Amino acid sequence: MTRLRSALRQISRVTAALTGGFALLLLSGCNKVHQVFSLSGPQSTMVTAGPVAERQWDLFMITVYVCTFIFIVVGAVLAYAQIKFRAKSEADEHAAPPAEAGHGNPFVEIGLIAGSVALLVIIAIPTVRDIWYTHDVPEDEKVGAMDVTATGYQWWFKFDYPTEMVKLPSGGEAPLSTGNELVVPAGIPVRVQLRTVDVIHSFWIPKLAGKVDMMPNRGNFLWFKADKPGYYYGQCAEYCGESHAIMKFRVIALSGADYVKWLDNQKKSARTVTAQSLADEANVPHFKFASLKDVGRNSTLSGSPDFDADPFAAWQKMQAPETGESAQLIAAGRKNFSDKTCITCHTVRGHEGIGIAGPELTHVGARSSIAAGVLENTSERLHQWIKDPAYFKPGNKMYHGGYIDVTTGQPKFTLNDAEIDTIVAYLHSLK
Amino acid sequence: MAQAIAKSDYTGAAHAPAKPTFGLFARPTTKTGLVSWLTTVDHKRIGMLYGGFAIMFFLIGGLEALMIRTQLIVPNNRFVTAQLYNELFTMHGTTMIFLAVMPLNAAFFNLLVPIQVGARDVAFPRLNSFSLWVWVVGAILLNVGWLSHFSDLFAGFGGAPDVGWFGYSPLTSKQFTPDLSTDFWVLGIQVLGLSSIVASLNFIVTIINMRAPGLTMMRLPVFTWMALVTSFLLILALPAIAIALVEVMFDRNFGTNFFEVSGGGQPILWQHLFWVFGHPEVYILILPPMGYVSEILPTFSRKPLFGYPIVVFSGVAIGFIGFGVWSHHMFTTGLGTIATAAFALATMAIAVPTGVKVFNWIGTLWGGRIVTRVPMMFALGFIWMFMMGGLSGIMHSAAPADAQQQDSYFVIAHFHYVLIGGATFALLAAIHFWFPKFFGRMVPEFWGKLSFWLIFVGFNATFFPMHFLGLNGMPRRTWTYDANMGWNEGNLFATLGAYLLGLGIFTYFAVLVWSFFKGKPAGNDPWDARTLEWSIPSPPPEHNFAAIPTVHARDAWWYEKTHKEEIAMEKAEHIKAEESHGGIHMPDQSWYPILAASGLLVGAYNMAQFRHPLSFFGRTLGFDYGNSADPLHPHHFELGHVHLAMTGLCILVSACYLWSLEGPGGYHIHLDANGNATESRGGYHH
Amino acid sequence: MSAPTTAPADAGHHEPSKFHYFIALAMILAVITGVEVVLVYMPLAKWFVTTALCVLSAFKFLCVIFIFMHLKWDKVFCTILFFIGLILAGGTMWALLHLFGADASKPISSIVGMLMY
Amino acid sequence: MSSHAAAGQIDHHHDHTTATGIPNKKLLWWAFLASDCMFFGTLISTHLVYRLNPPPGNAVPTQIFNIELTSFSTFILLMSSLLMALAVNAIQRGNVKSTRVMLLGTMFFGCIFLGGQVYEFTHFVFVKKMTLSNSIFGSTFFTLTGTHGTHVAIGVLLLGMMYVRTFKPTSGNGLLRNFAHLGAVCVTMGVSFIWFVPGMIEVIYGLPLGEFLSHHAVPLAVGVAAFIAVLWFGRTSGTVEFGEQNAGDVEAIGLYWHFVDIVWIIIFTAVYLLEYL
Ligand code: HEA
Ligand code: HEA
Ligand code: HEC
Ligand code: CUA
Ligand SMILES: [Cu+2]
Repeated sequence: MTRLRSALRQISRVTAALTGGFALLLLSGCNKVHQVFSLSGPQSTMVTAGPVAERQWDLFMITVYVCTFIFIVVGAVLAYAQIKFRAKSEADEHAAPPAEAGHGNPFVEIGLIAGSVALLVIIAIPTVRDIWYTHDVPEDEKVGAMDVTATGYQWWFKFDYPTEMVKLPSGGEAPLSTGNELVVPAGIPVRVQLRTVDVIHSFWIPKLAGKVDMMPNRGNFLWFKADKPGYYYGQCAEYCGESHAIMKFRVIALSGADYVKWLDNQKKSARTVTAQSLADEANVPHFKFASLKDVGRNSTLSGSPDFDADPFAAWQKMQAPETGESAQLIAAGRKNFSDKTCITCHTVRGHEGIGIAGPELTHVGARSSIAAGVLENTSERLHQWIKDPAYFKPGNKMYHGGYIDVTTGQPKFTLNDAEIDTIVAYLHSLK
Repeated sequence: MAQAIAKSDYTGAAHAPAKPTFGLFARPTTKTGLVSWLTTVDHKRIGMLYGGFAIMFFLIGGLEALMIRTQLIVPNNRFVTAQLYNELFTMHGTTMIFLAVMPLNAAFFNLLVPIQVGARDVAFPRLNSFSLWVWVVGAILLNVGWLSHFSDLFAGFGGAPDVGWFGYSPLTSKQFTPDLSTDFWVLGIQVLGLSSIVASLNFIVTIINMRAPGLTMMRLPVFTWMALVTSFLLILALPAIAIALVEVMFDRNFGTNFFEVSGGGQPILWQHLFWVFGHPEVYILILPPMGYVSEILPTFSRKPLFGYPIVVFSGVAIGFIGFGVWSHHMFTTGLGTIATAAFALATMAIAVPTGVKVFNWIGTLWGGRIVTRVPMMFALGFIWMFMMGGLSGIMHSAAPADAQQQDSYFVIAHFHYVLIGGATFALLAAIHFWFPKFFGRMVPEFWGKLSFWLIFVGFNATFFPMHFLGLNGMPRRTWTYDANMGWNEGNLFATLGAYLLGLGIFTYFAVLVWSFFKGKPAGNDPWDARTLEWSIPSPPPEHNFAAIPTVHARDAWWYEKTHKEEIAMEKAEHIKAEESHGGIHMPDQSWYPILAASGLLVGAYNMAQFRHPLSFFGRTLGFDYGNSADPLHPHHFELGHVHLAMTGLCILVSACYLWSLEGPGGYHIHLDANGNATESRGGYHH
Repeated sequence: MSAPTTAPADAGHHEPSKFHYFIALAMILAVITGVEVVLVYMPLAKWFVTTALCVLSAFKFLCVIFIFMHLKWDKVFCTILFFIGLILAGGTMWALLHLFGADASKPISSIVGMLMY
Repeated sequence: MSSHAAAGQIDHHHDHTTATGIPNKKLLWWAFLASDCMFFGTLISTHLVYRLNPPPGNAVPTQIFNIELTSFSTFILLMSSLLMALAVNAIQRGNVKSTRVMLLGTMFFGCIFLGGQVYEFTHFVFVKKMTLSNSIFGSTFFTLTGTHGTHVAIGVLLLGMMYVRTFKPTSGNGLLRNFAHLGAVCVTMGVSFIWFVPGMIEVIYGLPLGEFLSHHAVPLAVGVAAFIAVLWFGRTSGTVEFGEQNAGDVEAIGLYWHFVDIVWIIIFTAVYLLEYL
């Protein structure tokens, strides 16, 4: 009995030491260590921005508490045993083993099993509760909830608003459609229908909700709600082929009024810039394009420091037409866009583009990213993308199929820098 | 009793017939040289071959891992292309699981099980040799695609497999991966599965039927118990993936619609079938390591294993429950609430029997005298690291939380903790522990300990930060990442850790190589251990035991050491009885297993590409492949891979038939008073 | 077994013949199969026929393994061994059918996705 | 074992040379059959899963099946199991002659079953237009029943090998003769289930006999020749190295054969009969 008590005392001492050491490590660590273990990136699951992600994080933390508790207790006993019962002498090392191991105390065994079960129940109850909560929009919020459809393509996302119909120039109506940037109202539950046209993708916005897969032939969905307006990063989370790693997207949550304004603009056909419509035609901007060689290890492709400082503000700024637009350049771009067969894959509602193999570009100028979140939508980056899509997205279908004929392997057309400049001007005019 | 032994009962093979009635290839009798290794049926040699190949693939898989880590060392890195990166992680996962850890376990089954049950070989020695060579065939098929990176002659292979280690359909469909690499992946895994099933059937029979007198099931060493449970898991789990692979193969080559959405197929079925295999598979990887640890801890605590029956029972329970939790890999696939909840709870339940094992290991240490030799350090490291990995597994089992963790680096951290901190640590412990037994030399303590610390520190530096990378939203299978995601430092740290880990692994194996040549000679029983393999010389003679032991207690060798006279008398009697019945009966070598396996190689290699024109070093042979535009004869073959595949099948079937006619064969070993062996052949019968 | 021998056909004790036993069983199996086929066409409740079919084929199944395959006369361990596989296979089938029978699992295969390049 | 054999008492339910008393081979087969349960469990699951969720335009099973023929096949397979059991019974009593007859009978019934399947498959493909690839039902049905058929075919091959094995002479190397014998058996069986049995079924369903004979004259002639060769090889001659001590081998194949039979019992109910409800 006394032996047991002294053992217990020592165990608690070791426990304390371990916990202390662990805490110290976390608190004191130098800056680098702190960064290694930091959790504040744009895709952090800890910095939650909606109830679904919050529930998921809270549940995760329950498992962390329980498991850390187990680790510390079991670890302390183990550490104690390792230290206390180490062989202390040569003789110890060759000590004759006892004949019987003892079958242990059945009460201890059963107690440990019961204890394990009890600890698991602590995890199990919120798990089951949250399975139902995260599955679908809660009953009382269903009325106001909004529906969108997200469709995965190798390697980009298409978003449709089934309740927002737009008039097609050819007559008829179709749901509003956009690509790679999902804009939703904040404070309202959003139910996303998940579809795919090819392989499995997974729809994940870490700060808003955990992922659900886009399974071929299955009608999956998820829901989330953004507490506040903001700019959130999303990512395809199921391996889907060559460019899976860079199949990203963005979610922008807007206040009610902003959202309505955005919708109104989106429903309009593509903006047409003519000399008349331009108040002051400024001098033709001279783009200085960074060559592809400059895309080095340390360049940040998807966000310049300015952009990253406040992506939401940057996005808002994109909504207004750029200063310094040139009607001539834009018109030339529009022509190139159709001459170089871009229109066969991209829709520009109201203009020539009618293709559906690539993302809608009707309002591409108002998007903050291109190529499914890989590049920031600046003139330089857009130019680089059009110049060599395969460089940024190996295997992408725009290059293979658009620029390079898949069957023959021969280039279909070439673009020189000047032509690309005009296309960039055109695309950026599409606000 | 002696009577029973005399009938060579525990070798499982019958006496040699008077003369072989049917024989095409005479059974080789040479004991040295290449032929002796190719035709060997000796479980120890087969085990060494398994082990050698597995370690080679472990290093290759590790090299692939280092390339992965190098690519991720800084953001927007272009060290490898996206395509190559995808091949690297696919082959890294596949290699580590199917070509490193599984065969290393198979190596230990081979080396230890027959000795631990007191037998002279496995129940079906030639079948054992067949499993080995079939495994080699599978390994070749999986890796043959790499050739296309080295020579344009093989460009047709389209690189190594790149569909991820669980090859989710529809990515494996002809539409998305038209090249041959996926076909080789499908057939490679299929062939490896065949090898494992055959080997497992053999071990089930060996363990159940070939136990020495007195060795009841509840006296079996825990390792042997775990080998038994693992073998059962293998024969019951592999069929699911075998059928699923057949379905993929049919989809790719015969236009079926199992996973083709356009024909009404449901790709999710692949996931279910894969994980029906895949989850038991992770226990297939970890149960044998739990066995090694259960052997090593008591030895170095100088105390029998605590709670033996419970440890055994919990191993069986883990294996059994493991069949009911597969969908925890599919929490994000939209299973619906009820199924998700059911699988989440079942998954949590596994923590209980696993915990029981951990508690009993600690119970074994408790009150012992812990000698921290190198194997013990790895075994203790195993408990610590496995516990961490297991606990992060429990975090995954909370399904809603897993929606954030699934397919992120958090999973990578979880499973490397159980696979390296668990399985690999235990394997490194086992290699170090049994090295003296099978090579007769000791590994120097200092270098062993150094490698332990390098590996331990390197491992934690690599994988501990990955938890945080995962929580910070880094998805797995990420070829490259942008600099503004907050993952730069974590990845840099992990990569440096991986280099340290690589250095540790390198040290570990370099020291083994050194010891093989220069190590201090080890006696029969350098660790003062407990089980039967330590009662025989190091390295063990071909026939294992001069006398089949009679087992009186759980730790049979500890018992023998304390009851020397009793045992000596028993043994003398057994030897006499056996000699009076013709001596020690040993199985004969045979050509047919490797011949059959080579037929399988020819068959599977050609089967994989049978819709492709036959080519030889990049040149299509002059046969018209047919006119696929002609709807009536879409596939019109001249001489093609089909014919070669059929030839392979014929070789396989004929070799098996001749094998069955070969008769049991065998020869006898006679030991004189000094233990010197002479051999005799023919129908020796007194 | 060492020297090849042909056992003299009449020597010593023999396995008692189960000839009539086997014939009787075969007849029973044939009759049950007949009943099954007829049952399908009977104007009976669907659940009843389904249950009856399952019970009857399970019965046939057990008869064959226990009598034709000698399980009845062999060591129980053989029975255990086989039933491990049987039960796991049955359980997996049961689970899969339920997983795919659930509402969450209805496929949307009618709409064939347009595949584009 | 030999000592028992000499005394004429082989205990077919207890092998003294193993720890459990179960012969190694028997244990191996039972373990394999446990594994095979999972193989067929997976196949049947695949089939039923897609029956639960058929895509539009799937084949309609009841319009395709021919339940009389399948019932007959089922009956034949059950009877082959009987013959197999009798073969084991005979060898356990040391009766080699009767064993041979029963083995041949089992093989022949197996061939009738296979022939029925060949007929069924060709009928489904060419008349009912259901192929392996044109509907998911076709994919799962052909794969499941095809795998079962392959098992039966392998069973027939194994039985053929065992049958030929019963002629292994006590002295002399009869390898060539053995091969020729096995070849003749294989050809006979192959012709009977690929041409003869399906043809006879056609005849029953109304194909004139003469037309059938003239259509397949060559293979049928080869089959008859092979059959004569089988009879010729099967003349009794000298002593053979086969007897009661080989009961274990015959029993092992028997286990396999019966297993294939019980799988069919399940398939018959789950794949065929339930469709008619
Ligand atoms: C050796 C291999 C191994 C082992 C042993 C385990 C063990 C466990 N694993 Fe792991 N797992 C993998 C290998 C392994 N896993 C792999 C390779 C993958 C990824 C596959 C892929 O996607 O590529 C994976 C993925 C994986 C997932 C899916 C994650 C995802 O993709 O979303 C889940 C989810 O539940 C999971 C859970 C578990 C659990 C609960 C255990 C349990 O068995 C752990 C039990 C152990 C303990 C709990 C610790 C000791 C116990 C105690 C000290 C007692 C007290 C404890 C409690 C009461 C909690 N694992
Ligand atoms: C038992 C299994 C096992 C083992 C031991 C390892 C070992 C390691 N693994 Fe891996 N790993 C998996 C199983 C395993 N892994 C699986 C299943 C996946 C998932 C795959 C998928 O997604 O499909 C994976 C994925 C995976 C990833 C994620 C890739 C991605 O998703 O993008 C990473 C990244 O860091 C990684 C790293 C490592 C490292 C650094 C090691 C290190 O421990 C390696 C240590 C060994 C060495 C460093 C070798 C040292 C040798 C030398 C230096 C000499 C070389 C010389 C010659 C060859 C002659 N592994
Ligand atoms: C063969 C079809 C095809 C052609 C032709 C094509 N594209 Fe694309 N385009 C795509 C696809 C597919 C994507 C999505 C690529 C990805 O992110 O993986 C895309 C993406 C883009 C994007 C980024 C859109 C976004 O929202 O991220 C722009 C801009 C673009 N294309 C412009 C062009 C221009 C300019 C041309 C003509 C010179 C062109 N495309 C020709 C298929 C095509
Ligand atoms: Cu889409 Cu990954
Ligand atoms: Cu698992």
